[in-house]
Amino acid sequence: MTETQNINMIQALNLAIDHAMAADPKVLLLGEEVGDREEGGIVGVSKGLSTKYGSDRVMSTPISEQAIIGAAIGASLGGYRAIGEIMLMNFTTIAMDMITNHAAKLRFMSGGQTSVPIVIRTMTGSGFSQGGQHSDYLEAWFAHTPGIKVVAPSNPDDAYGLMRAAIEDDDPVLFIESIAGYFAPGPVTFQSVPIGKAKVARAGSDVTIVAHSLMVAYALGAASELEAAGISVEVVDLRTIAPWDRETVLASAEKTGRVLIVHEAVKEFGIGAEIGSVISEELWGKLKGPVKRLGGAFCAVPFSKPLETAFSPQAADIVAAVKAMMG
Amino acid sequence: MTETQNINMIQALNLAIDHAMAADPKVLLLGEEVGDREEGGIVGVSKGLSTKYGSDRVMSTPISEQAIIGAAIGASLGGYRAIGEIMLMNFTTIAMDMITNHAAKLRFMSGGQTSVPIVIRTMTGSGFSQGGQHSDYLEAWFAHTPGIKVVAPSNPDDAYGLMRAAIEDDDPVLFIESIAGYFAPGPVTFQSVPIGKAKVARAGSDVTIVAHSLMVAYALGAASELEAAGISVEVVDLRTIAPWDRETVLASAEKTGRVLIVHEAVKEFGIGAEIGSVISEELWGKLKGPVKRLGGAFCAVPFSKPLETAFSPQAADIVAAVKAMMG
Amino acid sequence: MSNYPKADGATLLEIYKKAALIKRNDEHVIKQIMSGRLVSPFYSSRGQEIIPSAISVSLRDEDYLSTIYRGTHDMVAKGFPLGIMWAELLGRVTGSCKGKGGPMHLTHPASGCMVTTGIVGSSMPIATGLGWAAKLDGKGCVSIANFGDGASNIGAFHESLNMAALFQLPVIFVCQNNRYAEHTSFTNSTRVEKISTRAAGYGMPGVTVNGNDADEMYGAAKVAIDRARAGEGPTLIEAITFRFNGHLIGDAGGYIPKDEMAAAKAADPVPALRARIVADGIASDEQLAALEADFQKQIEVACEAAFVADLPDIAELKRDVFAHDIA
Amino acid sequence: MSNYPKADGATLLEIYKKAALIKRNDEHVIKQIMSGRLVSPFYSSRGQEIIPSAISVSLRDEDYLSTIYRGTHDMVAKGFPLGIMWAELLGRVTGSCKGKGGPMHLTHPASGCMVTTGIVGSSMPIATGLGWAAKLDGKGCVSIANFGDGASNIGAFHESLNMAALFQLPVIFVCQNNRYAEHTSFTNSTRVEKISTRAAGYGMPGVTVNGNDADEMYGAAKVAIDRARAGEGPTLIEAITFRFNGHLIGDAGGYIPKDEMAAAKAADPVPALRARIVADGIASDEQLAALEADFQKQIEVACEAAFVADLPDIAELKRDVFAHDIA
Ligand SMILES: Cc1ncc(C[n+]2csc(CCOP(=O)(O)OP(=O)(O)O)c2C)c(N)n1
Ligand SMILES: Cc1ncc(C[n+]2csc(CCOP(=O)(O)OP(=O)(O)O)c2C)c(N)n1
Ligand SMILES: [Mg+2]
Ligand SMILES: [Mg+2]
Repeated sequence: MTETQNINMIQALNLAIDHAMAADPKVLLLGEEVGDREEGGIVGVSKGLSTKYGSDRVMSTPISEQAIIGAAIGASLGGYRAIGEIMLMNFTTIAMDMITNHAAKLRFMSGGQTSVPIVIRTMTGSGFSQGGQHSDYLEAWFAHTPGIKVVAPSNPDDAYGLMRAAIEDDDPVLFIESIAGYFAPGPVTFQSVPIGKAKVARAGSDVTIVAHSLMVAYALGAASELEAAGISVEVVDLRTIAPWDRETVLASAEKTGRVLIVHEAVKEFGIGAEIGSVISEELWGKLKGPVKRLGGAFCAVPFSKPLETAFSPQAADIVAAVKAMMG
Repeated sequence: MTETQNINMIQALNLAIDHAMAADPKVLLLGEEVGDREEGGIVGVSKGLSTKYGSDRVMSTPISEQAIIGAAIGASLGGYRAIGEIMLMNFTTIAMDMITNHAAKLRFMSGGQTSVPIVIRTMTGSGFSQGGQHSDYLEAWFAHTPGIKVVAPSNPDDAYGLMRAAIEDDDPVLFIESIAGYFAPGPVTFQSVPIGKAKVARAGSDVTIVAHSLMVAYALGAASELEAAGISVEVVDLRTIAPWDRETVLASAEKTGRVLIVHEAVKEFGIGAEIGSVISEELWGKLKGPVKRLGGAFCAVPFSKPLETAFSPQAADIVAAVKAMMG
Repeated sequence: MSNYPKADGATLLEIYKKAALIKRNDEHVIKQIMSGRLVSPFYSSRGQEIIPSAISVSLRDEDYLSTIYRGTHDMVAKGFPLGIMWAELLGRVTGSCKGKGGPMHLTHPASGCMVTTGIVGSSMPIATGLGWAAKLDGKGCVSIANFGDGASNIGAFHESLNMAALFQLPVIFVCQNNRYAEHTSFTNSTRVEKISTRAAGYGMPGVTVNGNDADEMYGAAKVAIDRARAGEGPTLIEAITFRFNGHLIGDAGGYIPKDEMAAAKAADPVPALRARIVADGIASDEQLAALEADFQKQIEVACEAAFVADLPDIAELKRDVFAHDIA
Repeated sequence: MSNYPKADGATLLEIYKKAALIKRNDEHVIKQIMSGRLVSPFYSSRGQEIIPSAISVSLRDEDYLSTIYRGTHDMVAKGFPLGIMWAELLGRVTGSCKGKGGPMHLTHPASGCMVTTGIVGSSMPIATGLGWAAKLDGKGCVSIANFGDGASNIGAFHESLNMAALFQLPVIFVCQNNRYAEHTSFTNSTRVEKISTRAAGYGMPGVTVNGNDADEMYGAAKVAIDRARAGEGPTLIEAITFRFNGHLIGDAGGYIPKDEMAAAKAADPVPALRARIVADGIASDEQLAALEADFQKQIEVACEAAFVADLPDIAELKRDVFAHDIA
């Protein structure tokens, strides 16, 4: 489409939505602050869009998360493809009924007569001293909900590609953005990235690390450090959390025989539990050791820096975990 | 306290709340229809309580789930112990912010200055032709949320005991009731049941079935059928889902070497994934086969009877799964 | 209300036809349940027939309807075919939703019946989005949001009305105030005497009318619909009515004072409109009797066809979860 | 507003003292951030000092306060000690929340500061529950719920005001209308001109006052607080004010018209009240200067003590999740 550009995730998302709105007049955007009058979004992802496509297609809303998602659902029932922004992931709690009882279920409950091709954009992540109500990764809740897909890009190229795919998808997609991952530039090829396909971000032979969103960068950092220590790590970037790519993950796990799953979300009952259970069951007798998991601490995200840093897995924790697995 | 009575779960819960309100004037109850003017709750769990303790302590509310849980939280910050009823588990989606961002986190975020000793009563379960928005088991969402405990009794005795313990607990407790489990009478000893302790509901040596709520009865039914087939099944009733009783579950799993986890909630990303992952990791090399899971189908709960029945695990499915494991 | 447009004879007859069909259809469902032939939850709308009948005569097929579990009256008035409605109520594969939705999720886009929800209040945010779609389409279509008195106390009401007013969306919010929300009387759910008072808080017109009076209901709806079609924004209509049966069939309604129920039934709006039509010479008793006999036949044909239709195949669990079947 | 009780000289002086302390404290926090000495989100309340100052002179320690991330003014006015506030803002173990809460979750029950939330609207349901507790206690205490203009459009507002009115709880809902919600202007969030208009929809009194005018704010608050103490129920007070800094320090507020900001700052309410107090001879310029110097000293002592205090130990991650430490 366009030639490769070196841009950050904010710019990549802005272009993905821009290109989608230009290509299809049915694509809409709504949420708090998304219009240019409000500076095009709290981090600027929608900058320029209301000016370009008009405030009927790009609506800055009141603080009303239930109505934001409800309006996106209704517009999609009316033949549109609405992107609804929930500023931070913790605020999806306000719209849980709309997301899980409605967006995810209307196709099934209507026997396939209606569909809800919406995208729910949201950002999250600890590390910004935002405390307990502004930092949670809650992907496990939605992955447990049949009828909605969940994606979480780790780099600008996937952010662009997954956003294009999410908008074109005929089912609701929860699109999780890492605040910490917004600013690092990377090459963007402007290709759609298929939902449901993981990516081997780094090939290796001793251990497989399964990660998504910001944790992929940490895993890659740990991998190069471990290489120096003579441990060859394969990093699988899930990209899509639900439905997750069993083939790619199982193939890598079978190849290395050792698996570490890493996510920033609280470890207990997180998505690593499902992926680990499937690996343990499918590869019974073929693993060299138990599947290991790293995740957020079992508490709310703390404000104070040392606690906040200790809350989420760091590259050093990944290195230590892998070394322990190698015994 | 009182001598053993043969009563059903509705009566057991009614007596547990009644005894707690009589013992402690700080215990309160609010929710839709809970007062006697509204017939004491949709299934009658709170019958007689507003008459006995007054409508200031037992408040029938408007349909306002956010305010119901918010009011329970506020009252508890003010020194009371409020039981807030969310009629059906799917309606917790309306109160997710109050439950997960507030009730579960205020103690931690306040550095232990405040606590939220509330109980959130809710009922659920498929099998009543209630369709996709009235039947979900969502315990996995809350188990993934640090700061709130989750219990789900399988019989009247545990219902009484866990309700007394939940009311006395200094932290928020989500209390999940199975609609299908309401009506079968059983002996109630009027003893408190400690939160966090599972129960070996049936001893066996070949396979361990881990279950909670209605699935315990199904597991016990399957166990007797399997006994006839010469397979000795141990059934562990979790009773508390978060924090779950690792010692009891791991001890049973190590003893039998084979584990089947059963829940009505959708299998994928359900609580069985966490329990299975911990068992596979902790008992590495000690199991005779992979941990298996049975759960609800990956779809909304369907209305039509044959579909609804096929959605959730039945005793026959448990029998088949265990036989396959022994195969 | 005298300044409302008056319904002419032909229109009154149309309204009566819809109301008579709804009434008989509702009674026939109840008959199947009472006879034990049908075992399913059913939320009767007996007593509320005039409201949707008087609204629908001003609607087109392309206008959108969002309603609730108690919504067969709204949908029959809008043109939902009886055959596929009955098949859905019986969970048959020939039902509008292939039996997957059931009474709480009846859907039929071709007649504009876009969504039926079982979650109190949730028809409103979605109807707001349908209004956005209608506005963008620019064809002068409108979106009708039906909900009850109890639903007017939940947060979704507030967010939806404010958003619809802010963006001047063509939405008509129809609060069918039948004086009870499950077991809770209207006066025990709020201190405000008229729900329509709340419209002023959103800068939108709000009126309270006798929903059982065809002239008043027709007039208020016509004014609101014309305003919406003309791009003049939303209206809140509170239609006072009464629910002749319990919350659902099986609920004896013991919480409703006997005289209150008796008075309501004595003022049954359907025979009242019939008498007036005959008295005004709009149609003769014989003509109406003929119509009614024909309606009865249509209903019985739809009912009997449903009873002999097939139940869905279990493979349906894997269909309509997403656009593509699950493996 | 002339029929409001007037504040006598001593009261006006008390109000000024609180406002002066709040203003200096806020400015000192900003100074630390600007100098790079403190890196943390901070939601300045400069410009809104008079509101809580004029309310708090009618409050007791035992009265409850619920506020939001932009709430240091409310809490300082209520008596939150500066030392532990600063330590919390800096994430120190000596902070009121041991550094776990931070600026968005400042809590100090001893001064009645029960909860500070980062979720828009969520102060209201909890404050409603605190009002229930106060009513049950029967000591004439009241519950103050602070929130912004943007928060008045979210569902929790609606449910809380309706419930508080229905049960006649002693809650004063204080909408601090500073004309902006993040980047969204008040007029772009709703069509209603006065949020207080909404009170009528709940059957509760509602007033709009100039929150920057000590007399008006004091009078409106006194009337509402007296009503609540007397058991006459809740009141909605909309206090018109302005936010002198961006949404949080670092936000340049480019979305605010220059002249609008200039006019607001020209009418800075704190120096205005000071001038009046001197003009009316309530206190001399010297007396006030002495007080201000003392405040400045207190603030600097609190600030410096915080900077040298310890950060929390990582073991804190396992504390305060539940009443008992996590193993
Ligand atoms: C969010 C939510 N809370 C509670 C319920 C349970 N419930 C179903 S219908 C109902 C009463 C609704 O009353 P109203 O809005 O007046 O509608 P009506 O049934 O009278 O038509 C309640 C409380 C629900 N379905 N959804
Ligand atoms: C439910 C929810 N949605 C969105 C946000 C993000 N957010 C934080 S503050 C804010 C603006 C609130 O404005 P207002 O209520 O007027 O209070 P103010 O900041 O002006 O004091 C928004 C949208 C949030 N914290 N919570
Ligand atoms: Mg009603
Ligand atoms: Mg504001």
